[in-house]
Amino acid sequence: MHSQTTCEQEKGVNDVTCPPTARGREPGRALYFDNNATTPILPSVRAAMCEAMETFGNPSSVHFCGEAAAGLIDRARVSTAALLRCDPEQVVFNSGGSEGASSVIVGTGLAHLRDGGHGITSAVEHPAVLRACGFVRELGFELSVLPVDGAGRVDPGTLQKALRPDTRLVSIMHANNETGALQPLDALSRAAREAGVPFHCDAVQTAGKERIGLVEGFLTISAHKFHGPKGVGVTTVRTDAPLQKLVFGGDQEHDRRAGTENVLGIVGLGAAADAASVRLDDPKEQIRRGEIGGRLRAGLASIDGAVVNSPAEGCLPETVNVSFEGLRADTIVDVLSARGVAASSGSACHSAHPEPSHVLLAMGLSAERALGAVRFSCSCLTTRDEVDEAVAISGETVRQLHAMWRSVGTA
Amino acid sequence: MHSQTTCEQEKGVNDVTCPPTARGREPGRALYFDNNATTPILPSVRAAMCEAMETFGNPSSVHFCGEAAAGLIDRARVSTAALLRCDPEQVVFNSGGSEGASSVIVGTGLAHLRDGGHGITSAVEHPAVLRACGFVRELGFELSVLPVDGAGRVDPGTLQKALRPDTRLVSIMHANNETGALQPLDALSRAAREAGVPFHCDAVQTAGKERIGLVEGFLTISAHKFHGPKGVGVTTVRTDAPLQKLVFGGDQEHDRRAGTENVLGIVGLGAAADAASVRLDDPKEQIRRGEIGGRLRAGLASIDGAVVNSPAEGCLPETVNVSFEGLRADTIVDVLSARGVAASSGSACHSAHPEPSHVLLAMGLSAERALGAVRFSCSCLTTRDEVDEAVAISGETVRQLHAMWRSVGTA
Amino acid sequence: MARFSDEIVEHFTHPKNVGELPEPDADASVVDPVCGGQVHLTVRMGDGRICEARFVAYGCAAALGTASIVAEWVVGMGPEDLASLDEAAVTQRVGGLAPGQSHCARLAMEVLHALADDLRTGKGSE
Amino acid sequence: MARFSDEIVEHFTHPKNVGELPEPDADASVVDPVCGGQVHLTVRMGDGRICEARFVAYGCAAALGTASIVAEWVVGMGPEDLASLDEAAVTQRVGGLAPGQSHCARLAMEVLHALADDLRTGKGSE
Ligand SMILES: Cc1ncc(COP(=O)(O)O)c(C=O)c1O
Ligand SMILES: Cc1ncc(COP(=O)(O)O)c(C=O)c1O
Repeated sequence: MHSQTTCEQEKGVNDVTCPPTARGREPGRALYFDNNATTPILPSVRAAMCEAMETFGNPSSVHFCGEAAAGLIDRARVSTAALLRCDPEQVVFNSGGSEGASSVIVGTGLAHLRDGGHGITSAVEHPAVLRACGFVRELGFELSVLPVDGAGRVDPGTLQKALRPDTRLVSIMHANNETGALQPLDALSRAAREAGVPFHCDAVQTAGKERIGLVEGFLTISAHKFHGPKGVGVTTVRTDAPLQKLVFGGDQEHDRRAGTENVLGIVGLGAAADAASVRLDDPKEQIRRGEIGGRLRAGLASIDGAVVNSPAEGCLPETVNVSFEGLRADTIVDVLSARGVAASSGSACHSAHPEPSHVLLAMGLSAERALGAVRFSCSCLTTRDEVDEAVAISGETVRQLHAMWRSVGTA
Repeated sequence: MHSQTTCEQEKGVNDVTCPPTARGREPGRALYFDNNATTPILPSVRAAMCEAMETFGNPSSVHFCGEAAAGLIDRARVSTAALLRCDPEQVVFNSGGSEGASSVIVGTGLAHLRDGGHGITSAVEHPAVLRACGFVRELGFELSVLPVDGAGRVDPGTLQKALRPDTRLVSIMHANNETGALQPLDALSRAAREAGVPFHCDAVQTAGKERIGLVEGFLTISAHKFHGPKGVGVTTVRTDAPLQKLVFGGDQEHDRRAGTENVLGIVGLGAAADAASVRLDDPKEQIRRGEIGGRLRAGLASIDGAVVNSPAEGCLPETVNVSFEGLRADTIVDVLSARGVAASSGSACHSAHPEPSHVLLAMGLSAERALGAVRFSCSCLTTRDEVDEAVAISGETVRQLHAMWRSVGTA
Repeated sequence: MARFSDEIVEHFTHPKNVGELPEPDADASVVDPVCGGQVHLTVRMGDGRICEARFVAYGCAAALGTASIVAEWVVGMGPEDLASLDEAAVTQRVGGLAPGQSHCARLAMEVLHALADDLRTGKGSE
Repeated sequence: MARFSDEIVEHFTHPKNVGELPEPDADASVVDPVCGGQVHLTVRMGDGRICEARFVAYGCAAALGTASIVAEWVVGMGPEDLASLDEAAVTQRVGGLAPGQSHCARLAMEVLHALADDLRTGKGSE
């Protein structure tokens, strides 16, 4: 194991530095509340990666340099398997959550190109899943997109009814990236298994935060969401359903994913998995994350006009999605950023035309409320003081924006 | 630019350490001659990556952390474009050469799933290209696999004859990974262009060693072959032919390849590209690589029973593929490895059943000669002394193996 | 380039002259139906020039910052000055706008021109 | 585990007893048609036991190392000792074999048994 340090010991070491654009805040005092987008790498991860830079062989090479590199990958595979409680042989390293989800979905489609069929997903999936499903639909498959309730959850009964004899795959996420809402994974995967249909779970947001129940099928995670590096992930394969390769070449990853391995990334993922396993086994850390998340949620909820969109139960405590009445989330996020608080709007708004989040709309929220939704997300590095400061700055920002706007409507 | 150091300055710093299994050699004295498999990262690459570990934001995030990470990618994109002499917008970062080649070939196939058609490749391609083509053929496409001459080269006239009105893609490599033989890239890509067919060039072995002629189409490189990290590469897109996405999700890479970017890997690739641009512009370095390669070639050729398979002209000087009469390459490679020399057998022999290289067979070599082929490959870090020592140890090893074997045939 | 100029950041984090002047000498209100931005400017005149201005605004951060800059900028100007300002002038004054933010310059220009009209027609505030 | 035991590495990098004894008291030759490995062992006897052995071999590095180890090992053995050795004994003596190398143990066992036969039939070298 790379990391025998507990999370407590690592805290503070990795303080995020605030660039000069984030005015009014001193360096080292940025308030990072966008951990669902990505997380800082832990010192133990950095150390493992820097050390691995000494070992440069190609893991496929039979000579001594190759053996050393292959050893690094083997170790990371064991660490990953320990985190996900699967066999090391079931771990397939890839380039991240998007590739993981796409490879299972597109791969399943391509494996059934001749006989066609049907796929099932939910209305609140990440674009990696939704767009891969959309592509497979273009190939001639039918697709059922299951609705969710007000908490963003799929009803297992609805899944049961949607399953057909020609269903090739069910792909439903574990924790939602925008709200933190957890799906009833056990019941959903059981329904698929009982119908004999492979199940894919996008667990990108859960890995490292919650123990994930055994999934009889495919499960995708991504290192950078739990303090590992970006651009590396894992799909576990616990099914006999053949996983059609999409990246061809050598017989790496037990002939399931070709290409010279991202050795440094995989080492980083392994170290992040080790640290995550320590956290998951640490009852104090589990209490702490609940407290931090609860404090953030309560603080944000107390701001004038705030209404929390993340469900109160069955939700990652780290994620608080909150709408501010009458305000635009993209504006709030930009102002917060300028004040050294990194948060994100539920919607991917790169343009002058922010679109309301498909997740919040699927939960039945109005477009206006969806456009006012800001996501704050913590990690194991987030402190109580940071929460309090971020809440204070958010409150101030919201009041100021209200002041700028107030009475225009009556002008 | 991360690296203003010349290659000379970096030399020696990055000495490869020889593990204890490589007996009879002191630490730091390993002789690494498998640079076509992978190369050590340069100190400038390592420094850039370690520095980038401080910047952890998601490049898609609009707040200050995201901007910092996006800036790192922008810089690497410019460095890459400078190396490949293309526009930064034409650079699509991905997870390496296998993904790059697979995405162009499989993507082209999927884009033509309804109207079908025909593809062209050569008999000496890397498995990434050959297997991706094989997969597309399974989807119902026709495939022409062009033969090569004794030097391993495709005749442009042969390509011209193979082109059809329904040809969707021509994929031919630049430098061969096993022999170093260079294809007549200009003539081949011109033939495709004149027929209006998109051309893909697997330039994984050329990038950083030779300037690559402008390709009107797709070009794939991989960072770890020119002193960057493993698991990151680039496909340049200089054509209007749509590149069908295979990894779905966000709109990263100008909506051509989804997934949170491998920021550290991309930074490493950019730093490696900077260093490569310096080398390519340095006439001294260009002379040096010819000398080192020539010395290696002459040294190996002088060993009893050796016959060089790499062509004398039109070949990367760094690569020397040589067969040893009556001996098995896999055995030679294992014995060399135990003596601290990392080389590779032309064939991918992980088992007790080594298979002769498809490249050497396509060049018309006998299976026996192909099974005796060992590949030695240098990089800009390889020194004259290392060449001399590796040649001496190889000669000794070959003599010893001959002694062990001699007269068994007559027993 | 950064998404926002230092000037714009300064103004949307510390907006100046927020509000509405009671019984202003002139005012102007514009809405950009495309981006959803809105700006309302109220001014008080002295000696034929603007001596005080207030704004309220709704929209993206760049639009808010631009509106705050504009409310500061107009002080000392007369109707002809206002009418002469175009998008380029606004863009320069705010320290540059990133791609996708040019609507902010248009919005500002429109409110400046509307204010000039309001001053020239002598209509004043209603 | 490493692909080769230290013992095997030592022997294939520094093979001992390479060659063929002239006019040996016994010899044995085996070929593994699957892996292509070949071993030829020649021995000289004294007092009913092997007092000198030489080998020549062709094949993978593990097979060569194993052959060299065997040529050293057999010294001091009689035909019954040779006949009693099985693949497990060879594998243990060479310090272990990686997956895919078990053919080396079989090859060695076969040459040992063939040598025992040659000694017992008293046929000796032809
Ligand atoms: C739920 C979910 N799935 C998939 C992804 C995609 O993962 P990656 O960014 O590693 O491609 C993300 C994050 O972006 C996510 O939050
Ligand atoms: C010619 C060629 N093409 C493609 C590849 C595959 O690249 P990567 O190892 O980055 O997947 C390689 C190297 O393995 C190669 O030598």
